[in-house]
Amino acid sequence: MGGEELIQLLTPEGERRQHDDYESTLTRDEILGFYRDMVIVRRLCNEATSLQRQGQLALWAPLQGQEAAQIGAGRALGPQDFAFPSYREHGVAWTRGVPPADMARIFRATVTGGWDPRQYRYSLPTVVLGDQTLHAVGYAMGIQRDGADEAVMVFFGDGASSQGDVLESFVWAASFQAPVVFVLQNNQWAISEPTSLQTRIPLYHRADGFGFPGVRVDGNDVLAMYEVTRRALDRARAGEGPTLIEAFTYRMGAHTTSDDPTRYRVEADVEVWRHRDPVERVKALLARSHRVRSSRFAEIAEEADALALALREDVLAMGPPPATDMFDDVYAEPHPWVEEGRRTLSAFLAEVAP
Amino acid sequence: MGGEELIQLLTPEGERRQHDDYESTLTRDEILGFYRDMVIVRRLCNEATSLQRQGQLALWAPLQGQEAAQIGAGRALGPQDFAFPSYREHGVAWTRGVPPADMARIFRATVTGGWDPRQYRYSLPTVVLGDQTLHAVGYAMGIQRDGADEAVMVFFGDGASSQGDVLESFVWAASFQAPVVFVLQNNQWAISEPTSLQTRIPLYHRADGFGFPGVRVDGNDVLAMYEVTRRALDRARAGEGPTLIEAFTYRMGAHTTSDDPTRYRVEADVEVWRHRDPVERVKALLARSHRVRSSRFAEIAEEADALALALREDVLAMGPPPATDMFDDVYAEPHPWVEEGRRTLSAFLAEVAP
Amino acid sequence: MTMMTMAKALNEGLRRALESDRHVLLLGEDIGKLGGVFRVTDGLQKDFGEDRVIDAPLAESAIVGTSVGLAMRGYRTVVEIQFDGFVYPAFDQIVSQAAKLHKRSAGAYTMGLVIRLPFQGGIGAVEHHSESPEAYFVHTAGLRVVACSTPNDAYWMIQQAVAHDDPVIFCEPKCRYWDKGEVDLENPPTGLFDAVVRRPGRDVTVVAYGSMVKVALQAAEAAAEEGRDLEVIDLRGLSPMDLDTVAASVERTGRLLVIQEAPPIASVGSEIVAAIQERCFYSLRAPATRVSGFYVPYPASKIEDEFRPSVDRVLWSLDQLMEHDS
Amino acid sequence: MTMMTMAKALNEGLRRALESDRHVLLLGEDIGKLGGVFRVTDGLQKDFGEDRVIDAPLAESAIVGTSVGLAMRGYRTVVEIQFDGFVYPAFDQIVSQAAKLHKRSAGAYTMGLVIRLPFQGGIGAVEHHSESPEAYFVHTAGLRVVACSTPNDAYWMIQQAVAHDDPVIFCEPKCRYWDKGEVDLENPPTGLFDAVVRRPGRDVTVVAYGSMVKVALQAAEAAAEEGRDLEVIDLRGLSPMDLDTVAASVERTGRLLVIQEAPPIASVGSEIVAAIQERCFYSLRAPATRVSGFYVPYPASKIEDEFRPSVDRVLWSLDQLMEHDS
Ligand SMILES: Cc1ncc(C[n+]2csc(CCOP(=O)(O)OP(=O)(O)O)c2C)c(N)n1
Ligand SMILES: Cc1ncc(C[n+]2csc(CCOP(=O)(O)OP(=O)(O)O)c2C)c(N)n1
Ligand SMILES: [Mg+2]
Ligand SMILES: [Mg+2]
Repeated sequence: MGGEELIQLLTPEGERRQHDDYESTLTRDEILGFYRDMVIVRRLCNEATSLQRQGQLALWAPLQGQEAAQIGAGRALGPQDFAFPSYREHGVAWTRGVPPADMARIFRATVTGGWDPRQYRYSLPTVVLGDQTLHAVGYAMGIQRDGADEAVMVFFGDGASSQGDVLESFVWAASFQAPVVFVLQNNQWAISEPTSLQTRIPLYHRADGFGFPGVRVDGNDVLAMYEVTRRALDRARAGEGPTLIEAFTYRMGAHTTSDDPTRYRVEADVEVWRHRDPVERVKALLARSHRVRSSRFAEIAEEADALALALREDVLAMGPPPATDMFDDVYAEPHPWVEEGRRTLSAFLAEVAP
Repeated sequence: MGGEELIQLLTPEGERRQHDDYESTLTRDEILGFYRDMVIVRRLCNEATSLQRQGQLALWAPLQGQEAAQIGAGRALGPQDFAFPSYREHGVAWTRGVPPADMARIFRATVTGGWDPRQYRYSLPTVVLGDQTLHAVGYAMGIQRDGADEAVMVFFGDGASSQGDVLESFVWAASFQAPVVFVLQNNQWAISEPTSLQTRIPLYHRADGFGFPGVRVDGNDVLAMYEVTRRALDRARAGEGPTLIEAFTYRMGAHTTSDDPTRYRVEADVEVWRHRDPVERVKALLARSHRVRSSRFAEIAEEADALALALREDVLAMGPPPATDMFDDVYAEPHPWVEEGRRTLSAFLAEVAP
Repeated sequence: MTMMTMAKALNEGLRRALESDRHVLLLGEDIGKLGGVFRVTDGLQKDFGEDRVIDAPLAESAIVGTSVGLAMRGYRTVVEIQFDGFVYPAFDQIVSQAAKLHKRSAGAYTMGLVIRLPFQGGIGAVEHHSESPEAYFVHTAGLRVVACSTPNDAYWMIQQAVAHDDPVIFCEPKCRYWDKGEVDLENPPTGLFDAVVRRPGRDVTVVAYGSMVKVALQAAEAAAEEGRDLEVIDLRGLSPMDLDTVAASVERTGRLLVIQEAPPIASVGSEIVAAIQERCFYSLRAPATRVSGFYVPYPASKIEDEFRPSVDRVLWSLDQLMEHDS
Repeated sequence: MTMMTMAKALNEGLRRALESDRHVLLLGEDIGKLGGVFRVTDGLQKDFGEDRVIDAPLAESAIVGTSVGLAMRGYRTVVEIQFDGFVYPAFDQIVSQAAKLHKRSAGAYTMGLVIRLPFQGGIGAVEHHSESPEAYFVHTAGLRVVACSTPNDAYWMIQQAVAHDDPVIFCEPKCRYWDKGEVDLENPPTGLFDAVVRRPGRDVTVVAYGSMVKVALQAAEAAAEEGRDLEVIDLRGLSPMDLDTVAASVERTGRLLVIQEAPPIASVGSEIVAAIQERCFYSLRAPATRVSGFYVPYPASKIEDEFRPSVDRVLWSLDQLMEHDS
């Protein structure tokens, strides 16, 4: 799976594995922290899925299977760095401190954003595939001009990798040696389309043709994800330019709650990946090599349950915004056509639907 | 120049050179034919430039320096193949049989096309950088569906190589194994921008990342261009998929007649490339190794002069189209808004400007 | 006559198009095994093969660009853009190539190409899934634009669009995909660009297309109870527009109300109003009026019902229109 | 007061913008050593360095997309799109990102971003070099759109646009780059979006922008000889539009003629006509009228003079307008 080139530091069985170039120096507590992160984001994600099933969210894009890719990369980010998600990176959002309720807001369809990106140094979900990669490169060019010791990380999928914007972002990142780390989560699917439709060779090779390094990491191995992305961020901050990291992983669930994967993939394939679960292997490592006791695992599960419950309560409490919210923040300065709309709608609501 | 990897079969001095993978089997007459092509297209190009200087053309995009790249590639095409130019491929147009006057039409600004692409199996100039690469892949997908023994060749520049459409065309060509040959004429400049702004590594490497072969050819060596493109077309027709050919060459003249290269490049650089002239090296080969006499060269020069004169006469005779030409062929079937425009303009012209 | 949903009617129409001409291809994201996110292409790949019903790599510019190339080769590709908001990466290929190549080639290239665009809102979706981009395409000479509003129209118009030699932007009101209606499998209702009077009336001419036809008809019913007799015209053709039908109606009613989901400014509604006030200047008894979405990005869908013209808002605007009497 | 060409005025305006704020950047193709194909950025890279006046790889989507990213970082990038017809590859980044990010971020991101668009025709160029794409952007909520018509406006408006916190599509009539005019280096003429009455008159309100302002003024002079007194309004702001100024004029004159190079359908002209007939319904003595380019792709430039509204065509349309008297 994933080929020879796959960087792996932790096997699906939870065994540490040597690698010529990368070594995990994480402490027991740090690994436990990652485990906790993964358990929590998975639990939150399950809660969100069930909230959607109950009609409380318009949609949800589950991250199941990709917890290690997201937590490893997210935790590698320094507080000074800035990251750009696609729409499935609830795990990364968690590492940036975005409150779970804010992650859910966009899926409750009460807003099109959800949080203040400046506060978390974490941008907003981008639905148009790949658009955010150019923002990331531009932001990174700003870092260069500020002479700041910061880097940018940007997430996109195997499907999005075919978009012109993503490929142009490679051109620009290379030309300007921008401090940006591209994290391509290859979860093997773009809705119903397998990765083989987007490419005939491993996607990390794309970087070769643009003149910067590309690597393929076991995206279900949080230790490897952490080390590889951390190294790439260091490189970026040191002025050595961009890196493409292909996190080889699997989308265990549906594309979104609107999707029906039984139409295009067989359960047996999914089953194979269940044995590579990113959370279980860390648990095995912690239990076996770091002697973490089951009570500690239970505590974490409880904490996750509590957070899920809080998420549920927060979501249920989210009322629709006032309709005239649509006129706010369209522009930074007043615009007469927007204000005309506000007046019209307000008058209508006042007269007809009070 | 061009690096280790450059495929060359004829040195700037006109000496044949061995190559492990490619061998020229061209006869004396074939080489002489290429020489004639190159002399003619250069002469036509000079005539067009002077026509522009005299106000007879709105613009001209000179091909000087790129004759070998274009004639080599153009002559490799079979009659059944189809080719897509950018806007500087007068040499390729010549090999497809497009009359010189028709090449000039678009630059006389009497039309936006110039010829019937079906007749020459050669598409129209495409001004929006890179757009034609997707048309080429689509056309090639059509060939696949027809089960036809044909291939497509598409031309674009080093500058255009940064466009999303070009990069998407690589994705598609690879995924569908389309019978298409990408000919990237790297003439070192995109108007005022050197190739180093588009890439830090040789452009033929781009193909690697998409999973199909890329090669760099001495674009000033018509023998190498011919062999390499011919091989790539054979591959395409045999169902082995796309190839990227980077023709490493130089734009000896201005970008177009509107351009002033003295603002961004020094004469000394151009001078270096004068010693690599694509036409002179073939002439040297023909004179030295194939004992072509100077009278034969003189005949060819005269033939070129005659064609240039004919071009001049044809251009001078090209009147503006009737203004109502703008309403023709906008749609295949009548459209009321177009017809309304036609009526308005006709009435205006009849009443006011007869 | 058969009852079916609009999604099914499109599916059947596409099936007939695929059957009738081997040069008809379908190209889009997830249109194969999945049958498209709206199941409009359900089962077609199974029946016509992967070479004719083609799952596309995720690149809209390439989807349209390769279709242009296929058109040059004589194919007729029906492109599915997954949602309206994802058509913009293909904008250059649409306006600079598909729209202009017939002209550029002096008629040599025929751009047999249909771009299916599930458009407009009303399904509670997240951003970019509810846009009304039709004005961009209507403004662009070289394209044709249509919008269907009933299963019967969907069934026939898609076949007419595929058979048409010009590039057609085919707008499908996604909130009506699941509405059922009678489909006449034998006879097409009328030409692809013809407007249809869905309800005759004397007092006001109401013009709508796509999703808003239903709103207009409901508003007309409600208005009838108040004694106002609305004529409802389903425009269908947006480029060209059948303005003769609209003008003939306005000459009788003296009043025009255009309903659209799109923002009002420089919109299809602007054009109808501008054109009709030119053609019917002396017949208009009140200013020609638009009821539109607002000049804001399509809002979070929790408040989309206030963005999209509703029956109530149409009636409210109608009241204002009726206050004029010149 | 200094005499200079519009190209020079823009150059000086950009220079002042670069001087006044280190966060101002210039980004575009060939804008460095070459100074842009119209020399608008001439000398600026030399004086402000390659980090602030940046030659871009040839990718318009990336030019706009990275500018959006720079805006997120607090930069204000002035993008040069080399010619109007090359803005379409960037359409998605403009309409789905630049236009919507302020809203999406609930005001957190400020899209300080100016997209300079040499637009309209009249320079005898080849295809894609003479387009009038303004309607696409005016239709798009979240963008602002302006067009300059004089060197003085160019000098000031570009600085105002750079200082503005919203994304501005800045349309420059390329056929006027070499026209000279007085520039007041001390005081701005008026606000960025204000319409300006360039010539007062009693009989007809003529609205124009960009290249067509000069045509309108010339037509007004010619008409004056025939005893017709035209009021010429230079619209300047296209989103927002200063319709108050237009409406006030039409209430006096009772007649409106809008001149634009763009095709007529769903255009800026459609909007002005639609809005004014709503606002001035009882004042209009004749239908509000457009004189436009035609609904065809911009033609080969040998015949562009017949495509673009000329003084003669404006006068001819004026005659028809004056025949109405209600
Ligand atoms: C430009 C664009 N086209 C189409 C879509 C519809 N769409 C949403 S997600 C998706 C699949 C994306 O796959 P991938 O990039 O692999 O990410 P994943 O969903 O697997 O995380 C598609 C086609 C979109 N959002 N944007
Ligand atoms: C999309 C687009 N952007 C910008 C331009 C303007 N332009 C015309 S040619 C050119 C340079 C192209 O360079 P290259 O691709 O290397 O081809 P060359 O001219 O060297 O043959 C530019 C920027 C264009 N035609 N299309
Ligand atoms: Mg994926
Ligand atoms: Mg070049």
